[in-house]
Amino acid sequence: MSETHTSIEKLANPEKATLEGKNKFLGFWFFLGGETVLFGTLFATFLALRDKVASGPSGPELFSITTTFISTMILLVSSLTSVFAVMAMKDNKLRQMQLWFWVTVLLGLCFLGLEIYEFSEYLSEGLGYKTSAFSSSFYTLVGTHGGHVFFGILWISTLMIASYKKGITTVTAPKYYVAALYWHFIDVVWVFIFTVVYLLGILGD
Amino acid sequence: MATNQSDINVYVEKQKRKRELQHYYVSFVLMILFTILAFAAVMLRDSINDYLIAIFIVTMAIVQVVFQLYYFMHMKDKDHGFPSLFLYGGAAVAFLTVISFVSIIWIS
Amino acid sequence: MTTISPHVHSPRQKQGFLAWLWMWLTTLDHKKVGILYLCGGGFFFLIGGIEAILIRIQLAVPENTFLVGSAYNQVLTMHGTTMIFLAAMPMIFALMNAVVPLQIGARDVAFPFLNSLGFWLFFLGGLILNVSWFLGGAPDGGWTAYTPLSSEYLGSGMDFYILGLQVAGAGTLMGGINFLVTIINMRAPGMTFMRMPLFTWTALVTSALILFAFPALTVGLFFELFDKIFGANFFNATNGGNSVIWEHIFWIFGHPEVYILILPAFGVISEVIPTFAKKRLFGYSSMVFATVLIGFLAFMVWVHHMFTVGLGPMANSIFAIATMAIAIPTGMKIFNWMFTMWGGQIHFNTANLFAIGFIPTFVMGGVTGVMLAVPAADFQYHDSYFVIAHFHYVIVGGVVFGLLSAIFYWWPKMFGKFLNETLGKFTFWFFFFGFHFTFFPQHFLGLMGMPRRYFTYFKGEGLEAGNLISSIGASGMAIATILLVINIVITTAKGKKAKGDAWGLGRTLEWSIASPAPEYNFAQTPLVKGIDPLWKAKMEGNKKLTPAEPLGDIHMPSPSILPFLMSLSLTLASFGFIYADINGMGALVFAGIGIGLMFLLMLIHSLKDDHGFHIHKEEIIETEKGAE
Amino acid sequence: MKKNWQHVLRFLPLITLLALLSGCGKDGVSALEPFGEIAREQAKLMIISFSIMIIVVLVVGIIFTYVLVKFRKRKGQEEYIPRQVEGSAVLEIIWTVIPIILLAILAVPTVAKTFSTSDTTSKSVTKDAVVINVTANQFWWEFEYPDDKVVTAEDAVIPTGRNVIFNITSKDVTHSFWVPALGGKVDANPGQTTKLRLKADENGTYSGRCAELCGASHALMYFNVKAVSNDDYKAWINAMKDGASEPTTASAKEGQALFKNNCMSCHAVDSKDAGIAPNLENFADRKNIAGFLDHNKENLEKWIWDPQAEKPGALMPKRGVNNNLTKDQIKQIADYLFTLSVED
Ligand code: HEA
Ligand code: HEA
Ligand code: HEC
Ligand code: CUA
Ligand SMILES: [Cu+2]
Repeated sequence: MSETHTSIEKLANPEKATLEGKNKFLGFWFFLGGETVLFGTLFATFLALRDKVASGPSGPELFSITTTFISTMILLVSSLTSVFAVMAMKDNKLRQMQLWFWVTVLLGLCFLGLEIYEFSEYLSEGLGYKTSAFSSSFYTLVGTHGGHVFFGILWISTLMIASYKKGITTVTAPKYYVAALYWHFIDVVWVFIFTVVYLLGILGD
Repeated sequence: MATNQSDINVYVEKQKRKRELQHYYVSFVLMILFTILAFAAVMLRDSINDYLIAIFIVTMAIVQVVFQLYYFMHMKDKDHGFPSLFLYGGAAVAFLTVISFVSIIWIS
Repeated sequence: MTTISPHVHSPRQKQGFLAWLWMWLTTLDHKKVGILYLCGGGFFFLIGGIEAILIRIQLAVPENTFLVGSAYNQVLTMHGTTMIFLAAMPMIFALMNAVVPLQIGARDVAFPFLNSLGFWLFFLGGLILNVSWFLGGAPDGGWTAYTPLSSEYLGSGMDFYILGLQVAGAGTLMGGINFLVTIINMRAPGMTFMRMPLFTWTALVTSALILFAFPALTVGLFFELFDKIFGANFFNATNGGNSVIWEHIFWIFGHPEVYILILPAFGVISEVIPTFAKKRLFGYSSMVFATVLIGFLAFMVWVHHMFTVGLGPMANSIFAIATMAIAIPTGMKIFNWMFTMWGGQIHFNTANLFAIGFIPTFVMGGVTGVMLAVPAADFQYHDSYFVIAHFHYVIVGGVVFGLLSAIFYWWPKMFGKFLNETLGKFTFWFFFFGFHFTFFPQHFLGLMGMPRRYFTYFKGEGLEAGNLISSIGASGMAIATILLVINIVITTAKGKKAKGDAWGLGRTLEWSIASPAPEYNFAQTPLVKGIDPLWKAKMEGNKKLTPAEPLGDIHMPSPSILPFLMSLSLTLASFGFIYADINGMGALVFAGIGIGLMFLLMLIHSLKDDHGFHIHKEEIIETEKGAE
Repeated sequence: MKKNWQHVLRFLPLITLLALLSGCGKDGVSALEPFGEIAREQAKLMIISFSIMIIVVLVVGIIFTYVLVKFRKRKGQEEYIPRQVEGSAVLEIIWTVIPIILLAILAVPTVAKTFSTSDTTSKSVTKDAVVINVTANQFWWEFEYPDDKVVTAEDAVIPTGRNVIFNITSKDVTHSFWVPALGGKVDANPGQTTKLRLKADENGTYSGRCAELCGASHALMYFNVKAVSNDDYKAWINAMKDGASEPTTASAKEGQALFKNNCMSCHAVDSKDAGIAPNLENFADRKNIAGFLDHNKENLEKWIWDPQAEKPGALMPKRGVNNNLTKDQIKQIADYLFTLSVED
């Protein structure tokens, strides 16, 4: 396509400059609408099963509020850095965009590492996936979110690696933009996870 | 398209972006604040009624998410009619699911 | 069709079978994808139909031993699953692909790549389900796959169900998003929402329902999978699980699903009836309103499938009232159709016969639906043949009639040739009478206490006559189906060629271009000035619509094999999960490889820029001349 | 019987069609011939809703036929262009409001009856009620009378004219408990208890069945509900408490010994025990074997020889076909089982 190499210098919203970009933008939002239902179902199931601990430990017995707090902060900050990345993209500042996205990825990795650490703690304290209905629904909900973080990291990383070659164009801009949207959405979900699973869990204890 | 956009427009854009940046900072600080408040509220669970705390932290979560959606994800911008519609659609279905699972799923 | 561009893969005569196959494997053209969907859906309809016939053979006489126990349950489960997910849904996607871009004046769908991916996911998902017959038995837990029966007590069949649906469901979700964006973003200038043809409106609402309903199914299927192979406890009561959760999740998806099926059928009827009454659709705005309202209410009524679960009179009453409310917008539609014909000039060709036959049949199915919505009475109807009768009236008498009408109506547009009318009318009458003979008696069988999913019944319970009539009736539908297949074969060989405005009565944009539509659809995007733009233009004495742009080169996406390969890798992953349940966790390696491959292909897709190609102005002028 | 005829009369529209189709069904099976309060209430609802639906279908049918006849294309009108009517606010309001009214009329009894027929806890229904705990199993039913500590299987005995509250649960998968002639069904969910109230008007045996797909022999998971007079019911309970009569013939005595060795690990013949297999204390009094086979020795021998041949997927081991027991031994066991009666 001839627009491929169009400079985006003078575009206010390069991600929506072409019809393809507009489509991607809208389609991705719709996808997020679907994801909302997906997580809604996971949350609902978790809430229905959260005190069915059978003979295993309950959530509040294990949860560490500090770990959750740190994870939350990490993810919140990463949300901000991805915002910066998108701003840099709109200003056509490739280096800056790459920098912020790499920071985002790094924070994502920290979050993921913390989650893995947390899960292994729980495992060693007797909360296996098969232990109880609570454990299954807990790991599935939080794990699905973790899976999203993992996918987000992979996605943003590949985009960044490719960006050294492709730069910011009307073709690539929508990709950066929706990847950032995805990352924000992950944060949105996490807000509900730390509220509903951890805080309400500890509270209900 | 790109070519017929005048430099004036670019300037206006730049100004808008500056304002946007401020919005980002404010939202971010508020989000951090809401998070801390929520965590703090739970720490006080021995002295305050559990239901109040629950309502409080859920409210904090929703407010925070609204900031994320409207500022970070730009749902406040004017060309976000359909995104909002479908996100709210999804949220409505999710809400219905959650409500029914915490109310009617259990039988005597 | 003439070859219009060096990039276009030439017809098969020139390059042999492999090139032809390659063309179909790689095509991203929505019209071709539509044909693929039609073939895939049609194929599975025949399979599902054969399964239906097997059911009716077993039930023709009491205490029959043709299909007993699990064998019957397999046929029953596969019949329901195949018909809903692999026949009806894909045929709906076939129509949406073939018609929606043309109706809105678009050159393509929003995401041609996802479109093709959606098709291949559906098709391979369908194959995963169906190979189960040869790999240790088909699923036998009913199409509703209630737990813990399906998750703990049955064999590997249910693994095929879970993964087959998971793969096909992913395809459906993509299709849904694709059509949402297509309809919202790709309309021709002047094609405002309130000027969109009703079929496009129903496609829009159906896609939205898909978007919100399928994720619930995805999650539910994962729960069942995890219970099955990883020993999770979602539905295992001994460790605190709750099987009612599955029922909720399934129906939160399942009820919208039935409206996903019926809405496009409503759309078809709303196109066919005005065309062949030579009258514009009566009450267009209220039709749009009703469509949206039905879509909205679809999410508020799922508990009517669970009245007997024991949720209590309060929940039952609330959902009963919500369910009844759907009768109101549906009734608006019924009356609007009848008043479209009122004062019109009704042509009785096959397409219209199916559309007209739809009305009384669907109303009969709809009113039994409202009867089912009365909880205390549903305690008697539930899981009896009364329910079977209800939903075959709305599904076969509604969805299938609608699809058959659409096939006869749009066939010329899709293939450039008419189906034979005489054979078509035989198809209609056989199908219509066969249908009523099959399912009308089932109402009474249900009231007389015959539960559904029973592989047999006993002599002397008074169920013999009804069942026998029902089985004989099914053969009427079989004859009709065979006639349709013959019709297709004959007319493909030597059918009457169709003009652009094939019926001479076309009202909407798809009839303003050649049949079949050229690869680029519209040489020039039309400017839309009102509802039924083609009819309007014809009434004003214009042969052509006003174009909205000058003639120029048209950009097209290049074909790609990646969608097919991606679907294949997910299929591999699925077998990894299936055999993890059958043969132990080692098989998960294949799941890992499959998912890894998927990521790799996604990476390739994302890194490889597709610049597509252009069809040049001169070629377009050439093609348009040939098209008349 | 007279009273029932009145109800049957009220079902005339349905019954005529039904009779046309198949003559009359077997007594005590159909939801259309209620033999109990709940079923009657439900049938009334069916009639109300059915009548409304008839109105709807007729109205649509009449307009439909008229339109098709009046406005069909006739010869020589090829050029005719009908007026392109946009719509009609009045008409559209009419066909929105009338259905709303019809549905409102339906909604009132719907809600009322949904509450009244689901009532299992209010004083007025529990006052004189018999409680029976039902446990569904693949593919048989167990009935426990908690007030009297009596357990039986396959056939439940209830007193005519009294409310019976069933507490229903399942040992394995979801089943559904349905006695069409007495009233609608309720599911048997594993790990939960659902409640159902039924009441029989007349003495008789009412066929029950499982209405939720539960595996290979879902279609054979029948049971019977025997309604007997209140005195007979009490007598039956006491007889169950006393236990079954002892065998007298030599063959049956042999059978008893064989039964102890081969079958007692699962089956109890003492009504106090609930178990992993049907309690057989009053086996000889049952109407069917395994819920659906005719109750005779021949069938019983076939059953013991190879249960799965009769009932696919049944969870009773093949004692005969696998040669643990000879045909003669099985005969003896059958003789013994036919002595297990608490009735005289
Ligand atoms: C295309 C599919 C389709 C459609 C359109 C419908 C439409 C409706 N369905 Fe149906 N239904 C199914 C497919 C469908 N259904 C399937 C597959 C099942 C069984 C699943 C399973 O268990 O396997 C099922 C089961 C089912 C049940 C559960 C039964 C049970 O298991 O116990 C109920 C209960 O309320 C119900 C109700 C309705 C209602 C009220 C409508 C309404 O939408 C109907 C509205 C239409 C009309 C009413 C007619 C036109 C209106 C007028 C002419 C206006 C005037 C009318 C009045 C005033 C009444 N359906
Ligand atoms: C789109 C959905 C759909 C469609 C179209 C149909 C179509 C038909 N269905 Fe079915 N049905 C379901 C969806 C559908 N069904 C579902 C969801 C269930 C519930 C499953 C469950 O309980 O889990 C069900 C259950 C069901 C039952 C109940 C079984 C039971 O509960 O025990 C019965 C029984 O009569 C039945 C019959 C039929 C018949 C006779 C047709 C006929 O209309 C079919 C007509 C088609 C044909 C007859 C095709 C004939 C084809 C040929 C003859 C091949 C020719 C071959 C070549 C030319 C190569 N269906
Ligand atoms: C593993 C446990 C087991 C053993 C051992 C067993 N059964 Fe059974 N039996 C069952 C189960 C389970 C059923 C219910 C089957 C069904 O209806 O699906 C049953 C049903 C029956 C029935 C029908 C019950 C009724 O009320 O109609 C009879 C009779 C019977 N068994 C006799 C025997 C005899 C005789 C033996 C020994 C030779 C025996 N069983 C050994 C488990 C067992
Ligand atoms: Cu038990 Cu079906
Ligand atoms: Cu429904």
